[in-house]
Amino acid sequence: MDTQVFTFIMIILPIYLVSLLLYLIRAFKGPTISDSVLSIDAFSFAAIAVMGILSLFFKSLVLVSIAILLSVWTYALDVFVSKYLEKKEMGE
Amino acid sequence: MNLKKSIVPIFLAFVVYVVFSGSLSIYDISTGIVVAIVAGLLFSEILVKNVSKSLSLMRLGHLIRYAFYYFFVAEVQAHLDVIKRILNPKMPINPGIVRVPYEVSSDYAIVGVAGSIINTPGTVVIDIDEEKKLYYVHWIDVSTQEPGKCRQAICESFEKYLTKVFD
Amino acid sequence: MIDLILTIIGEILIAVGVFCSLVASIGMLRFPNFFVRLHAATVGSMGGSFLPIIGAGLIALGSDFPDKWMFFGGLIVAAIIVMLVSPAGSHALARATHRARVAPVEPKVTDHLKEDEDEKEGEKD
Amino acid sequence: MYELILIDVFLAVISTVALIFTFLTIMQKDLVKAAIYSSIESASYLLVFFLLMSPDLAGAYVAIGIGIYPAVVFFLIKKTERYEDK
Amino acid sequence: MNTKTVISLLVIISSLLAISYAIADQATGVIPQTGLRNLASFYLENTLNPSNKSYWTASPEATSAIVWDYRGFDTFFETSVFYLAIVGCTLVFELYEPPKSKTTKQTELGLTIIVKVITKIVGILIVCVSASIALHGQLTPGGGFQGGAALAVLPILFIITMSRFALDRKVNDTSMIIIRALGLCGIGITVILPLFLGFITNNNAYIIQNQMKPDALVSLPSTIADKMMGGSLWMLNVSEYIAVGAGFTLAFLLLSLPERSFKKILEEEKYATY
Repeated sequence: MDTQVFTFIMIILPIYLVSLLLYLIRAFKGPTISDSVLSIDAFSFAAIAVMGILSLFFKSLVLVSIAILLSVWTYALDVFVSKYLEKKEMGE
Repeated sequence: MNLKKSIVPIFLAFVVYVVFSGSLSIYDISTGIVVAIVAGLLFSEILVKNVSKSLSLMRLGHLIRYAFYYFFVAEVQAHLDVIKRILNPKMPINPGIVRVPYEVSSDYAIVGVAGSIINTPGTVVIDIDEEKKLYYVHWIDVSTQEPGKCRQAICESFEKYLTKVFD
Repeated sequence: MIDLILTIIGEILIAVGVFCSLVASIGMLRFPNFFVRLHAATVGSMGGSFLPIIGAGLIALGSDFPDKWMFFGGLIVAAIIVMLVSPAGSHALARATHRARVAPVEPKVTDHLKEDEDEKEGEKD
Repeated sequence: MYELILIDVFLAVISTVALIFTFLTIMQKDLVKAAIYSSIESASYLLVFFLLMSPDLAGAYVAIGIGIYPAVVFFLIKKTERYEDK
Repeated sequence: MNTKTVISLLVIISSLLAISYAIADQATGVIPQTGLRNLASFYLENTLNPSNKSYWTASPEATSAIVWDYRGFDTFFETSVFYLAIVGCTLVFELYEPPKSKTTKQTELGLTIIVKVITKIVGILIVCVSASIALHGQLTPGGGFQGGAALAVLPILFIITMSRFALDRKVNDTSMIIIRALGLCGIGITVILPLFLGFITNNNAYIIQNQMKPDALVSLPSTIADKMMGGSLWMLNVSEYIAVGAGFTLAFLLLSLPERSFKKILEEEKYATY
């Protein structure tokens, strides 16, 4: 990998860090539960992108599978909360 | 257990396994075949209802055409629109929930249209009424409240492509 | 040559993605209620996550990693799963929130869903 | 050199955020919010594990921390009460 | 701000400071140590050493090798703690009547059609991805537990989005107990297999032996087709994958029982005791 891609990643990563922090501010402030969960969603998807870019940086392909697991479990968290808010039994 | 039904799920599972593993060695292909047969037989009953539809190559071609339209036209326009609204200091939003009728009939087509609507920023399907054939869409810029015009603005272009694919 | 093109396309995709992600996070903070924030979250998931993942895959494909196909395949599957999962998640959350009347829909122009729900409850009583 | 400093800053910021959310989880009386804060903490620690390059740990942690633990908590809150001290 | 808040804040801050001091490079305490310890250097030298096969494990993934081969006995007991927890879960839920759904209409169960269909499509992808994680456990990070935990998202999503009554008749607690037992039997057989081979070939052998040792010449296959297989690592990973997936499915099937299936039994008990 040439140095140009390396410098590019170095410029990209701080911006992602800022965006992750802004998502977390909404997760903390969020007046309702749904707001917090929505911002966790956005946080996780941004984190998946960060993981993809970081595994380029580390040159280790093995870290990719975690990104898939993170996205699916985030979806599961959404579904839990929405089922909780729907006022039904969890198993029905 | 219908073997014809499970052709497409087995093929899909095999492709996903091989793409995820990323190599064509004998180990990957042999384990991939085993995993794909198990997964395909497990999921064939709930994934495939109409065998001849699932095996038609015409529909696959239409799906690829739709993908080009969706990613290069619809997504780009919607993203630019919402990004402008966010960065504008006055924040010109005009939100509301409107009724949008749809005319597709099969499950996959309904879900495909709804997924396309949600994945383009600016419109989110809040609820769906399958008996009256209505989506309830939260729209960031409600320019009209009449159902026919809403349909024209929000989902007609998706339906035009997706009826060819799934119906 | 083809490596260079792949790298440049990948970098463009990642740059667009990081811009979308930043804009989406600003939108999450600025927008007034939950239902409008859904649109900002969509920008974050499609533009801010789907594009850069594919971009990272293309950069890996254009480089000289030992197992670059594995890298590329894993990232493509991740991108497809993100594309499938994010609309379903936000739809489920929005429907539950509207049904439980947790978050206000203000400011709004109309709310046809609430009208129809009220009508249905009126029929039941 | 600059890369290492950047990774260190990333690590420091994310772990501080994780710490703040741990504190919020402990002090929160609303159990649903506590579960959500705890899953944010898990996501942040997942990034920390990722930056420290321990994929085995991260693979198990993402399932337990973000998925199964909040799931169990939600199942249990549904069967009991949402608020502490009532 | 009451005293409770202050105390917990103090505890958290002081523990953070202690940990960061201990991790930092400047710390001159007991934790950082220059040079490898003997055991660690033994692992590093011998895990994948084709030129000297006397203690190797035939797996390029050193973490899996240490967990399942060098430290297999520890892992065996750690795993059994997890299975005991699930046994306890089944015991707690022993006295319930098989519940019935209130409605037979599919649309009233679970969430909307959009979530249902997308969950089905994601389900088949998850099966492939988790199987790939488990089957490549001896080559890349991951392995049985990670793969099984990834598979566990599937039953949870299906229970919540489509309700536990819409699951196939094949997915119930009895069948899950059987599948989990099959996985455990796989682990047991893999553990005892070297003894059996040693008995047949008239050699010395150990329990949980993987590759041949200088005084025990039994070895499980080290390569399959064109990839490293790591002998017992592969079999243990697959068995663990099946057992963990079925175990989590069982636990969530029991947790998702509706409350009304218990109410009758609990009320009867109340009157019986008082």
